[in-house]
Amino acid sequence: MADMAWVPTTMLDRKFVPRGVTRCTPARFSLWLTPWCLLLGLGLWAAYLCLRDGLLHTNMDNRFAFGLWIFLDLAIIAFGGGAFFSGVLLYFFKLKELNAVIRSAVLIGFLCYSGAVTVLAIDVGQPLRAWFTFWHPNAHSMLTEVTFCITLYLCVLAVEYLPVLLRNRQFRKIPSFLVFEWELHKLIPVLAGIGAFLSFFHQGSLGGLYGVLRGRPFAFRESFGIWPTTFFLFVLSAMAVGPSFLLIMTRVAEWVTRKRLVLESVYVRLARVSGWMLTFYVLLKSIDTMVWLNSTSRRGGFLPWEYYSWEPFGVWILFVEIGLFGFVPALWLMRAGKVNTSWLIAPALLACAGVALNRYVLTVQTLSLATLPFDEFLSYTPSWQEVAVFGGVVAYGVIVYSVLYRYTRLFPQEQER
Amino acid sequence: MSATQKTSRTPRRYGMVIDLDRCTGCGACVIACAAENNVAPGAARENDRNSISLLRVFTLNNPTAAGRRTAFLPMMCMQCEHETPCVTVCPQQAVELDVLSGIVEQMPQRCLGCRYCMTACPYHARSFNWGDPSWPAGMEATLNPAVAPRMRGVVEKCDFCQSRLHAAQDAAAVNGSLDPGIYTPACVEACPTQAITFGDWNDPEGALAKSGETFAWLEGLGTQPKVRYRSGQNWLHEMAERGGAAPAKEERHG
Amino acid sequence: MRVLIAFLLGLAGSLAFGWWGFPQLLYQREPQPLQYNHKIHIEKGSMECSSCHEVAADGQFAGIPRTASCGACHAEPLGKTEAEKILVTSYVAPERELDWKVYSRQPMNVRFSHAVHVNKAAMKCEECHGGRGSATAAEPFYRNRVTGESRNVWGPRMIRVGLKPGEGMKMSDCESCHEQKGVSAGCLGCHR
Amino acid sequence: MAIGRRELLGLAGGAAVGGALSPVPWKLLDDSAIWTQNWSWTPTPVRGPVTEKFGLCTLCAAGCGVKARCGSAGVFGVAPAAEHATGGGALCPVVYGAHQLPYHPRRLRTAIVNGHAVETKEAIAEVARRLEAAGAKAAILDERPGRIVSALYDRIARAKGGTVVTLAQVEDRSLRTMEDLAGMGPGTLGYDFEHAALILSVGAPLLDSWGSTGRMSRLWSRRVETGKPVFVHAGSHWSRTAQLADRALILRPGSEAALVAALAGKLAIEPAAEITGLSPASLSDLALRLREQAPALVVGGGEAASSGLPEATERMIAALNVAIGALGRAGGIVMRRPLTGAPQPPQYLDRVPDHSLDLLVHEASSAGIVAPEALLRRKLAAKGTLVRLSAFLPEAFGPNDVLIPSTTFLEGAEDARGARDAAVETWSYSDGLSSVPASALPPAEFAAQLAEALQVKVESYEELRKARAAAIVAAKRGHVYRHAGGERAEATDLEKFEAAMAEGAVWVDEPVEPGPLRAKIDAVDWSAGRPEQPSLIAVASSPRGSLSVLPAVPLASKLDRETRLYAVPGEVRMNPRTARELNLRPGDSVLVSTPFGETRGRVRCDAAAIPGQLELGACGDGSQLVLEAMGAAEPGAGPTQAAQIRRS
Repeated sequence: MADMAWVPTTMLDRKFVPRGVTRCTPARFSLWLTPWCLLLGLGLWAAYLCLRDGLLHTNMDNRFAFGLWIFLDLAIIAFGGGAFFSGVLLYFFKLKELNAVIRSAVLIGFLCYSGAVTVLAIDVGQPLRAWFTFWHPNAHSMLTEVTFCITLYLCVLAVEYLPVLLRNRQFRKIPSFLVFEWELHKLIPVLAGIGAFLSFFHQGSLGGLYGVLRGRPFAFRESFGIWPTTFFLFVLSAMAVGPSFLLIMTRVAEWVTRKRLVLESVYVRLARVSGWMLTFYVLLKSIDTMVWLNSTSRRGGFLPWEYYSWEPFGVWILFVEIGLFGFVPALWLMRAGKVNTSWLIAPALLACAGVALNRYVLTVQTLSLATLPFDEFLSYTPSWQEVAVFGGVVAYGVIVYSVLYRYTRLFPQEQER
Repeated sequence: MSATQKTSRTPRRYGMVIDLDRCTGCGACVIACAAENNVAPGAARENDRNSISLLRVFTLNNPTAAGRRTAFLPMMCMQCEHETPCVTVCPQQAVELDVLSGIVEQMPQRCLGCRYCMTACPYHARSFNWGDPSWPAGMEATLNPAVAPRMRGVVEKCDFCQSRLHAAQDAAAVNGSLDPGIYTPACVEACPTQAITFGDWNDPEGALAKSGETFAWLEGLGTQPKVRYRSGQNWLHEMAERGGAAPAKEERHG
Repeated sequence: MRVLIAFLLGLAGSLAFGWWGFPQLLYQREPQPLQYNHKIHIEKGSMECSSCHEVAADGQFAGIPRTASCGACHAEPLGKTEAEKILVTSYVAPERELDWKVYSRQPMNVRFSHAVHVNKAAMKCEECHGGRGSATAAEPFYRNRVTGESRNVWGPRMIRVGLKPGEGMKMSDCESCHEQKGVSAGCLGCHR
Repeated sequence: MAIGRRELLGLAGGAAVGGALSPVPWKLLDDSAIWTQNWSWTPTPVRGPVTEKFGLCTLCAAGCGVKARCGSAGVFGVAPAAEHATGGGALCPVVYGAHQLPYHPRRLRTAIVNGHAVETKEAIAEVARRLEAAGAKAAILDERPGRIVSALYDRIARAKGGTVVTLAQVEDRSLRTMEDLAGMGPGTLGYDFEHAALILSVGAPLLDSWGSTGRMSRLWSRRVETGKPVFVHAGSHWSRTAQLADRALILRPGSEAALVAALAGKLAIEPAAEITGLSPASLSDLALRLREQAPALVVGGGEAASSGLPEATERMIAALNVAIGALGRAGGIVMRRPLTGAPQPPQYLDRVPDHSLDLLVHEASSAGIVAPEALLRRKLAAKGTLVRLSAFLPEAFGPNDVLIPSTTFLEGAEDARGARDAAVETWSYSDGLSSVPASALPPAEFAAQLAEALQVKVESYEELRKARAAAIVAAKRGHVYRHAGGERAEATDLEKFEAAMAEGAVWVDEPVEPGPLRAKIDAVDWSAGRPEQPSLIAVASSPRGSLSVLPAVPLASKLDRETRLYAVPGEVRMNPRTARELNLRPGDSVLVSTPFGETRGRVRCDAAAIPGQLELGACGDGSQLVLEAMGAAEPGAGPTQAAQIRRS
């Protein structure tokens, strides 16, 4: 905006801050952003190194072909699942309380997905050829499904979030933006529907990625139609932890801003939804595990105990994933409303840890275990570049979320504490 | 089910039988393969996990007291025929089962480097170019003109010396035929003990049909590899039948 | 109204750049080392394509002939043209190879078997190379600055329609011909 | 006209729509993808027709035939020449990457005298001057005696009162002792493995780049089909040969003498079993088989990365061979006719008194010949000069050294006499398949220039080659084997003979009818000491072509670092249990010391390693220190060494 160039920064800042809420001073805000920007800069540098010289900057190798980044992608896409599931609950199941977090949910979803796609672009060896997947798709590959759905869904999320952005004070001054926003707004439930559909498929396909690995008996699962059981388990687990993650993020935002952003009842609703879904997921996961241990794996010539005889991946990891990080938070979250709401962050964290552990096990343990009988157990430690890119993505999320929190109304129920 | 009993899916089904009793683990096949396929000499950082190895020789130790102490196991792409794990996973058709030869093709020019096929391969037969391949100054003169060097960020694997198949095809075409017949991959040519037999599983009179009783590694997975093995040593059969390694409770040498 | 004009201006500007300016920027014209006349060789020399571009008995395709084979006839200048003089004095006599820019040169990873197409499929040279064999002069060679390949691989125009033989040599051109003739080569049939 | 925000937005919108409708983004998308497939920093092979030519492998003395595939830029692939008489149609692993040697980063491009780069002519003049000065105290080390150039060396050395010496390779060690005892000249005996029923190797790495690899590989291959010959290996560590043998007997280090004495019946089974650590039953069983599974023969020599067994033990092995009737019998140790026209065989360097030479000219043009640096240096007097004709910069060179750049694999004219262990002599030559770099001298050219500088009159390489060819044809023996057609022809016509040889044929002598040979074995001393049992032993093994002063073939990294077929240079491989007992962890840097030297490395644990055994990586660069630690320069130091290890 050329005519504003002379306005001092403070004034400019104030002009963009939504009416009716207070925000900290620009100086304070900059102070908050500084460390995150440094982290982002480090991540960008690491990413540049990987793009310049190739992936020899990572500690991945031919045997550990997937590493920290794929694990990160799987985890944050599961957490981002809150966006589509909240949309479904709000627009189709009419859970009106969720209006209080839907904008935040959509933004978190967008950040998670765009972060994941960015990391993927660095993770693949030839990012300039990534579009081949659209031009020469292999219909049999789960990864094709993932690529198509994630790309489309990222667009959907961007469109879904656009109205919130356009409702900024300054943008509202442009009449055509206003009309555009209004038209878009009417579309939101449709978009939420499309988003839910796309999400369903790519969350599932991400699970399918591993379930179809015939050559990796630790990951290979029975399938319904073309989809292995992990397809459905991933969808369910994303639905289960999406609300939990939203709960955590909202609590963290409240803690950072020292404001009350949503009513307590919203937390209870999120927790309960999460709890029920988690219970359902964990039950199915247990059944799936039993079938896999006793039938699928044995038919491939692998005895289940072999998987768990390599330290540190003992049987304990199975119990932690299903029990401690599964049933325990499921039961706790279901009792939301009857227990102290401020403690709900604990089971939500456990639930998120459980799903992250699930993604970790499928990525890391699958690759660590030997398939050939004379082979050895493998391990891998990420290089600083991998960790830095990971950190950069987190920083990107925090920065964008902070900026948009400051200049748009993420939480309609926002009030001063 | 043995690859020999299957009905034909492709006009030719090139495959190998490797006699483990003949292999002395000298590594001639490894170097011949690398030279033939324009694999760059290892940089200082290269090791057994991050190098380009289209063909590897594993050292197997006899866990039982009887018989020979050590066997060497040459392993390249097993050219799986059924539900080929790497073919179904590739998002952009960079991996295909060739309709004429039954060879599992890997197209580095189509590959985007997602490495999904590498996680899918139970034999770890695939290598990724973690960096740019490079040759000492002037050594580019030793590159095989019939094989395109790969670039960074793509996966590669054994394709039964496709350039030699091409040459055989060209020679056949001069006489008006498209059928290249049996040609000789570099490792087969290099093996000093003639441990590797290359042929066509479809040919009932061919060398593979006459190779007697063979076995494959990880047959339980049902991928029907076209590279099979032969040995008179029981412990090797037992090892091949067992999927997945068990951690040694203690070292194998007492 | 003024917005509309601005919009149309922008539209026209980028269309003009994209369709006219961009191709000028993208391709670099490179001279051929010699003005070669295919026609005169065919007519006066009563030669065939295979006289110089031959498929050997083992199926290898010789491609562009080496200077030695030019020297077989051109040991002395066979005419009074400038090109003739250059050929004999600068190349044949000192046994230097000519650095021809090959219009149909494919990237390293493409394997094209002349033996299969010429001997087995009995295709005529013109079916892929068009009328180049009867041209009287070497037409200009354009190199794509991004890919380093000849412009003839993509075709002379930005939009790939109505291509004549010899103009489009992208993978899709090979594929469509293979599809028409019902022969599949798989990926590695044409790649290496 | 004022242009406002709205107009700018309109313009931008129009440009964006127009851009999307123009070819720019789409063409760039496509072109950038094609760019990633062909970008300039991935090298592009030179196009052009491919031809096949026959050449000669010069990585060791065996001179196997190779079929080289040549493109426009040069040799790009090496394959065995089918059924070569010496190679048996097979090559050592490193040969397949040897065509890259000419481009090795350590390629020597200039002559060096006293640490300064000089013109080659100057360097040769300097060598001539020092050779003149050294007189009888000068020697020329010919790694591959029996070649044409050997005659030139012989002529030069004799003209100036010096000598020609050679190195006792792993294949030589047993044969030369037998030749001594039988009173025969060097190079007159060979092994007839093809007709043997049982081969006992006493520490000899028969199945690990021994002799001409092709021959041993074919034997091994035949064993799988027919069960013959049976390979029995007796050695002090689990070498590759021990791992592959039909039967492996692991002895206490240093107890080979007791084993051989017991097998010869000169030492009772019980004490021998106690000394060697073998069971009495297996000892008496082997002794019985050696006599009953005739024809049998015994091969000693020890590992390539060692100096071999003590001379006394080698004499016992020779006597054992005589005792079981292996000498002069088909399937045993047979006589072969020395090559027609070859000069006097040189004496062995290890038998030259220490510090007795003022000048040693080392023709180091072969990567497969083990030339322990320490041995060469020890033969030189203080301030002695080591002249090296080498294609590569050696790992170390002394202040007095002279370096002259030479040719390497497939460069320049070469001839080969055949493998030392072969039952018959062979001869082949090649004019080289790659062009000779301007800075490099082929050995024959070096010898000619040296002779000229010394004003010694010699015939040219071509004249000598022709003379030898004529002598062979005149002798009317043997046949010529042509790889191109795979046919054999009589060697009767000089013109035809030379034509065939120029295409890469090989002349093969006819075998001498086996007949009784005598050897003086009465004087052999059968006393076998009782060696101490060290808690740790060091061993080193590596494929042929990686234990030399020359750098390794670049692709050899595939054998050690990248597939772990051999221990990795700079690593000390040990069983995890041994590491635990020594309180070491993988990656620790350690110093391994033996009675002869020290070598550094990092610990690598490998369940395939034998407890109590430290495998020293000896491939390529850094191998000289390992050779030193293994006592390769000390006569009879044995194939394994007692070792100590500590963190460094």
